[in-house]
Amino acid sequence: MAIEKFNTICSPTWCPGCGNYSIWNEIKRALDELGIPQHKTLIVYGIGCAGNMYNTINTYAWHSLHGRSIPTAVGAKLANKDLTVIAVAGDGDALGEGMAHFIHALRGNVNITYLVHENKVYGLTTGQTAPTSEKGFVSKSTPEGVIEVTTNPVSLALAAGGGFIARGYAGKPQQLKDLIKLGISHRGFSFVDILQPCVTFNKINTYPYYNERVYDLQAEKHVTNDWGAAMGKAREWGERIPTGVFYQDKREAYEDDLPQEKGKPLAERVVVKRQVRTLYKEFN
Amino acid sequence: MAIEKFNTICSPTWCPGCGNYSIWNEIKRALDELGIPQHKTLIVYGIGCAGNMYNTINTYAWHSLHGRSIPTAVGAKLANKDLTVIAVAGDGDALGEGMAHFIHALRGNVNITYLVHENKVYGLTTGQTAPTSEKGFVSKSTPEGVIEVTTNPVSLALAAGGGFIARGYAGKPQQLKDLIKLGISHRGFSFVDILQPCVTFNKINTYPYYNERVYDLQAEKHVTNDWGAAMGKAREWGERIPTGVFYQDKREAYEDDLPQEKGKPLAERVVVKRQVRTLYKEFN
Amino acid sequence: MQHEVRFTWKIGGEAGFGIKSAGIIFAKACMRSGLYAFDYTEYPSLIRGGHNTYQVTVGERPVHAVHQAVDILVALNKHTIDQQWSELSHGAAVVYDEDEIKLSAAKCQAKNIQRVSVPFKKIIDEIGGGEIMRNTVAIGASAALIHLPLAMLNQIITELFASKPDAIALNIKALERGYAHVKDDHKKEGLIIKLEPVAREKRLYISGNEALGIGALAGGLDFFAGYPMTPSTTVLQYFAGKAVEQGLVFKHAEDEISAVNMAMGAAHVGARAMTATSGGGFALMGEGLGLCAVSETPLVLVDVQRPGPATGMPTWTDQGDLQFVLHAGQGEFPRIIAAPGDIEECFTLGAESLNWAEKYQLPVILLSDKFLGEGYGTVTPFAEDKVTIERGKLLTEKTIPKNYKRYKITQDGVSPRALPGMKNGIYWADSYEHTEQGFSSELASDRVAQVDKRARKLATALKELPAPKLYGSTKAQLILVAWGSTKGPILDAIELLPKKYQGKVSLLHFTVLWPLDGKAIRAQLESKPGLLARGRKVVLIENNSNGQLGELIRQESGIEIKDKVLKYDGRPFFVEELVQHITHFLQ
Amino acid sequence: MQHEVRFTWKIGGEAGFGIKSAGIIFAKACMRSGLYAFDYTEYPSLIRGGHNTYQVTVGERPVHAVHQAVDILVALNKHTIDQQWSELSHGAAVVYDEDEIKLSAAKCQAKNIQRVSVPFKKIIDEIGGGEIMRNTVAIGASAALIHLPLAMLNQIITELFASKPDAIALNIKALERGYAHVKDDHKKEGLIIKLEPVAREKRLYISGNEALGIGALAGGLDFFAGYPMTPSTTVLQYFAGKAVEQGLVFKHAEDEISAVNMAMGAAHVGARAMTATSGGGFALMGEGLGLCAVSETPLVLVDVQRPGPATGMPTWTDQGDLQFVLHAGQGEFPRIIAAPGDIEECFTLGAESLNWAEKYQLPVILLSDKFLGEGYGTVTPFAEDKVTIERGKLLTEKTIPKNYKRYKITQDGVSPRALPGMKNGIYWADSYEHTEQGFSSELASDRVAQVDKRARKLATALKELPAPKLYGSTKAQLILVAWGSTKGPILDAIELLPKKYQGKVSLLHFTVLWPLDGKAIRAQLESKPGLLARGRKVVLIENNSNGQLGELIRQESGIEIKDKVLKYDGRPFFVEELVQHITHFLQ
Ligand SMILES: Cc1ncc(C[n+]2csc(CCOP(=O)(O)OP(=O)(O)O)c2C)c(N)n1
Ligand SMILES: Cc1ncc(C[n+]2csc(CCOP(=O)(O)OP(=O)(O)O)c2C)c(N)n1
Ligand code: SF4
Ligand code: SF4
Ligand SMILES: [Mg+2]
Ligand SMILES: [Mg+2]
Repeated sequence: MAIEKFNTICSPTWCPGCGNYSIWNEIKRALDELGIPQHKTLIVYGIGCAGNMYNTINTYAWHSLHGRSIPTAVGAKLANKDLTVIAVAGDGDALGEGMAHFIHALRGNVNITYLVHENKVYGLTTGQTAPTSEKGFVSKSTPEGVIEVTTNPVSLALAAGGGFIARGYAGKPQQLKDLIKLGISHRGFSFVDILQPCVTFNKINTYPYYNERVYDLQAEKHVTNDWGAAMGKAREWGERIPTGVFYQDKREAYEDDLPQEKGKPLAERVVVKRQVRTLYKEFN
Repeated sequence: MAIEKFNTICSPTWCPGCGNYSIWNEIKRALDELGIPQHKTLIVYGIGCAGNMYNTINTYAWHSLHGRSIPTAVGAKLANKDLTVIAVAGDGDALGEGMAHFIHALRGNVNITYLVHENKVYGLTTGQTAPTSEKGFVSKSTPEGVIEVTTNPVSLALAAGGGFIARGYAGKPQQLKDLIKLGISHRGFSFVDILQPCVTFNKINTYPYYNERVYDLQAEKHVTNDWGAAMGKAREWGERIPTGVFYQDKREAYEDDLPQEKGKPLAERVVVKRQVRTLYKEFN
Repeated sequence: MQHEVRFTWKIGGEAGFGIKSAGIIFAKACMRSGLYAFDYTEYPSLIRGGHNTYQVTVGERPVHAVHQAVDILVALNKHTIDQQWSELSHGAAVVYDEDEIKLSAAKCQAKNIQRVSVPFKKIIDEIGGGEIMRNTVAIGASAALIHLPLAMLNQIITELFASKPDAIALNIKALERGYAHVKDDHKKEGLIIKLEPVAREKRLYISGNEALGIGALAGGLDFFAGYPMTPSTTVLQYFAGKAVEQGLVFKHAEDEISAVNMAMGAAHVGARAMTATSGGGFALMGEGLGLCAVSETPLVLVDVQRPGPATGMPTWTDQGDLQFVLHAGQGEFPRIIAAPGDIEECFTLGAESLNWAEKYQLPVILLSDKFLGEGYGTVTPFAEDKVTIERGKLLTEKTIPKNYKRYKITQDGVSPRALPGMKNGIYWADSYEHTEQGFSSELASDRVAQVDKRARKLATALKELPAPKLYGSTKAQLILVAWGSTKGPILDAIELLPKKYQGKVSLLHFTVLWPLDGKAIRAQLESKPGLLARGRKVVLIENNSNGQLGELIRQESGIEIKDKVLKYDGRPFFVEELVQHITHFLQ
Repeated sequence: MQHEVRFTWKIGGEAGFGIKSAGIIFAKACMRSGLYAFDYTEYPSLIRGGHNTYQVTVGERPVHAVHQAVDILVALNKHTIDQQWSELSHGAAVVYDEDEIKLSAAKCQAKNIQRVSVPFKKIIDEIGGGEIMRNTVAIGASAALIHLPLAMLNQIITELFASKPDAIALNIKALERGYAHVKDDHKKEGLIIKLEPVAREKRLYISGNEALGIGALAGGLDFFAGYPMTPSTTVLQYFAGKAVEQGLVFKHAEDEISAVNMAMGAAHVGARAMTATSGGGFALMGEGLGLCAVSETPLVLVDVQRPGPATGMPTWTDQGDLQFVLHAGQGEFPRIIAAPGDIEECFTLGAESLNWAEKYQLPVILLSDKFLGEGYGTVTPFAEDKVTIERGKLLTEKTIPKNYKRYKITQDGVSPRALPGMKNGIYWADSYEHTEQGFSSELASDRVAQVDKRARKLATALKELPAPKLYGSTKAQLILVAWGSTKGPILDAIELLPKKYQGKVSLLHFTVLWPLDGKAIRAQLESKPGLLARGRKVVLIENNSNGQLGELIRQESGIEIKDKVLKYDGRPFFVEELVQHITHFLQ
């Protein structure tokens, strides 16, 4: 298959059955189908099981700090707008340590794609609660069950001003791939929340759990330009769990508003000494 | 007046006409009317013009780090639930540097009150954009105007799971005082967004600007237990700007769920050596 | 192998197959049989798939070090044999399944390796229970090899699965099958252990992190906030698990910045508070650390080190954070840094650090590391009686003086402390520089007075804190200088030196890393003032690449320790390599 | 007062009344008249209400220091007279409004103070324009006192308000009224300045922060991300204002953690990138700093210091962050630290640091402070011609070798660098320890090889970075040791020493603070190896309380500098106190 060119000498190390395998495959397929050259792609990974995908995709890669994939991705994109920049994060990464960056990236709208592996647990640190854990979830850091209200990344993203908001599921690879492609193609910050069973530490939100519940918004003719409708769907979680595109707007990406981004990408311009004499005037 | 007992040897240092004066007064009035003893009150201040209130209120006080008033307030409350704990922050403080804590405090629901002085600018650092600045706002850090979408703290608070969400205005002191009192009386995390004209660095969102636009939700019979209605009102900003209580729920405060919080406050128990022999069992 | 029994048992396989839990059962069985066990795990920062090993060194006398030479190797997969082959001691036994792994007699000849094939696969297929049961079979087989009574293992299994009778039955079956398979076919003379079973409650098999947790509980900890980070996570989890039962509040915070500020908030109102993390999380606490110092709030921060920078090697060990935690946070302010040398000191410091924090009203940083924090060893129950609760100059409502000033300038640098909630104690706790009352001040006089006052605390503390401790003779030919977790391995290595070197080596071990007394250090290292080590060698041993204690010693005392043994490959010091290094310096 | 003209003019009033802008107009007028001006502001961390002062020392020769003795004091309120009285030099003039402030002849007698009353209130009431016009009236009056031509001031006002004709007219009226009021009544003999007007473009009146900004622009800066923090904010604002015009991308990030990671992202793909903050923001960048080093990303981080810890004294000065930035970030990794000594060096380092970052592929930290960063001084246009662009081992698509390995082990520690977007250059930039290709690795051999490789960069850099510079004779009787922003004040103080001491004092000034060459330092401070300062004194001067450079010098060279002049009250060194200290050590 064509996607083999995206493999590296490293094999994934996730638990057998982990939802990350599917996400890994669909990212590669999406990139392949979009025909983006590997060397024009930069993937920024967070720290966690999700982020451990780092070694296994053959594009430029940056393994960031826990919680900090977004700012690095934003900086890279602003400095080289010709790159396709994707950030891959866990839900602890994205919504625990990295919450502030998430909210601000949504308002900033730099043209990158954010894939958040929502397994509702801290996988790599072997099973503490994530902000997405359901109320009452028993974990190593919440042995009496989670007290806090569950973080809903989709409704947060809407409230923060996100311009492309979707949800995929590791158990629906075809749709997931399409959502990733749509996200990458969206001009602006795109957010894809990905339901990802953690077979080792989350015995609640399993494949069967999701298989019984997920449905496709697009199959139900959800309109994606109605914020209120999107928020209504965003808050649905229980018997039925919506997947697909919740919301998409048409506003310009951040960098489209910067005159200095016109022309060649910053990083591809030859660095030359600037003549700064003209800057002296205000100081004379 | 009775509120003079809340004054200290320090006078406020805000610019003449600054909205902070009114907020300062209404905080003191609210405390006074609620009859909370000064020594049973701890106010945690952020860093900014808002936070500079620190020296001028005669209750226990903690001047925190920029952005970090919430966690300190939460820690203090969990350790001494008998204290009335209030956090006072600027909007840069609360929604820039401190965004993550805000979102997580809303879900956590520890019983403190958060007063955010929304002046839509960084005052103390002399006039850069705040997350709340309106699109196009020209400031020292955005000389070409703000590109990002404006952060709406009220809709974010709703999406994050807040249980008491209100908005006051420095220009309506009576209502502001009532909202602060309601917030303090609410059992759980209460958030009061306070519109505060910065007469020095914000020439857009001035007293006249707000005077023309604000209205009282309660005067218009807004029901406060309807999340959808609250979100609808939260998104209103323009010709008309709603103030008052947007939303209030009845869920338990975080600490109500902790058996170890029953009885005396943690910090008032006599610290004694614990007998740890019983803990050895799992290691024998 | 010495005259006494001391051997190393190691099990290796794929990550995620419960190797460690199995190892602990084996270790506990040895412990209850009267022996001492000390373990070591190597596992990658992955959940599955990587190579995992767990080893226990078992001895008649206490063990505090990792041994490189393996005497019994349980290989759950071929990779283990390949990877660990070079570690096998002469005459070692390899337990494996010849149905799955080929191990030729020829290969074994050179080192006289004893092959012990156990049909793991066949057994688990027969009894059911899945891959994870291999471990149990392997333990049964291992027990047989050293004639460890099966009953002891059965007992431990029974306790462990108390709530799951099915699991007990299954595991006991697996144990028995493994045991039976080996018993008659093999024995391993040198390793047969002398059994002197001890009462269960007389010994603990415990990690440094857990010991620290128990210590802090003994010391009256009220509040803990943290964010998970390997290898500190088990500290956090220990408190999470005990919170309700022990009446402390535990909070999994949204990040480390929040954690340190929450803990400070709790400490401010009077709770005994702590946070724990590894270097990366600590890097986010620097500003809070300074706030803690300037607001004079008592707080304990634990850094369980791993190799950095950045994400580094999350599941490996290092002592690379000393200078970092000493200088974390902008500006200049006092702090105490202490590093436990072994599991017992984890307990002691877990309790005592809370006293120091309150007595001097400043942040106390405990520096542990993966090796010490996650490693299990055998100890006798901790010195609980020695734990005291000292709250320093804490006021009560009744003792608050008129015109109370929280930041009063005092001789010893410590000012009497009221707590929010107390009548007549109202004060302002400021992150700005401030007056004695706590109002923000930019006066030169206030600034200088407060900086000096805060600095004086360290002079005060220096008089009371434990000085570096010399293990061995002051006249030794070779003085090793080390800090924190290397203590156990170094002392074990000194013990294992050939007879002719016995008594010739001492260890100067630093538990308190800051404040340091440069003059006292000179006195301990110099034979005559100004004359370093006449006829005597001083060698620095650190688990980092810069020799950071060496840097500090030179900075504070002027003494340069030129001979250094630095290890920074993520592994702790193995006792054999220490013996070699020490021998080298003695020759 | 020396033979040549040098005087200090100071204006004081309430915060928020545009005192500083007024002062700058006055300073520029002096500058264009052929003099050198150097300013100093004291303002509280408040927007209004606090006490604000602005002072300029003006001289025929360049000035680099704050003078404590004030020769002309403009008091806009009574508080200024009270507060600044002790600073007045003998025979100083006080400009004030006797309608508002009482100043008795008796009070003035002792110091022979010249009272110059100007009816500020009356004038502004008459001409309109509000409180802020007092400043302009005051400048007019001050100009008259020293016979500075009114035309020069009018010219500057006209340029300044180019877009606001009304403001020009009003201000000129205010100037004239102030000038006229004084002209005939008073003069101040000693201060009458010799005018040798210079062409406008020959001199700049500029702050260190702005000079650094211009330097970085000259050096090809492409990307800046930051978060405002006094006293670094003007660096950020400088770039914000120039972004579109100069074609760089500027981002006001949501916090400092984001800022450093954004800048790293930009640097990673090949942009020249920078971030700037003060200590508190830097404390949030420690983890990023380590990531920068381990991923070998070229980045410049600026810390404009203020007194810490925590919020500290935001608008005051300090050199307390040296050890902090040297050790910020968990684990051990290389970094370069440099501190500009004056405004010219702000420019030079602003450009050169970008080269160092790329040549050695590591973080470069520039340590400035409030005194240098926010202080304005007169300089000649910067040495633009000397600026070079050196990108080190940067590859192009064509030069990428087959089987390219980003983290190849090299002799000098630096490995050829491809950029994302380049064909055949794909690599993995890891925050974990890694292989030469950049895949995560936990092998002991990879770890050691990469740690050693990274460490070698500093050895490489040490050969090329500027060594500490000796100002004055190598044989001087007294050697002052200092770093960063104290250079100007110390050199000015040496110049101002009584004649008998001329030539007896040298300054050993450190611009590069890390890496340090202990041996070279010994060579510079010792007269004979091992013999420190025979017949010669060495004195450490630092704007902090611990003498941090002294700590590092002892750590690296073993030399203990016992004599120290440490100032940590938030104020910079005043030239008079330095003269006094130096004289003391010479006696
Ligand atoms: C600053 C910092 N804090 C904590 C950690 C430890 N850590 C590594 S991964 C992780 C969380 C993993 O959870 P998540 O982000 O949900 O990813 P998952 O493993 O579930 O895919 C944590 C807390 C770290 N590496 N850095
Ligand atoms: C970590 C850190 N970053 C930056 C600052 C500088 N700083 C002080 S106040 C402030 C922002 C003030 O704006 P806001 O919070 O909106 O308060 P306001 O002054 O408008 O009331 C900033 C950025 C700081 N003190 N600490
Ligand atoms: S722990 Fe969970 S998320 Fe991590 S690899 Fe295993 S199944 Fe996947
Ligand atoms: S700057 Fe703005 S917010 Fe700050 S004191 Fe002045 S008016 Fe108030
Ligand atoms: Mg997760
Ligand atoms: Mg604000």
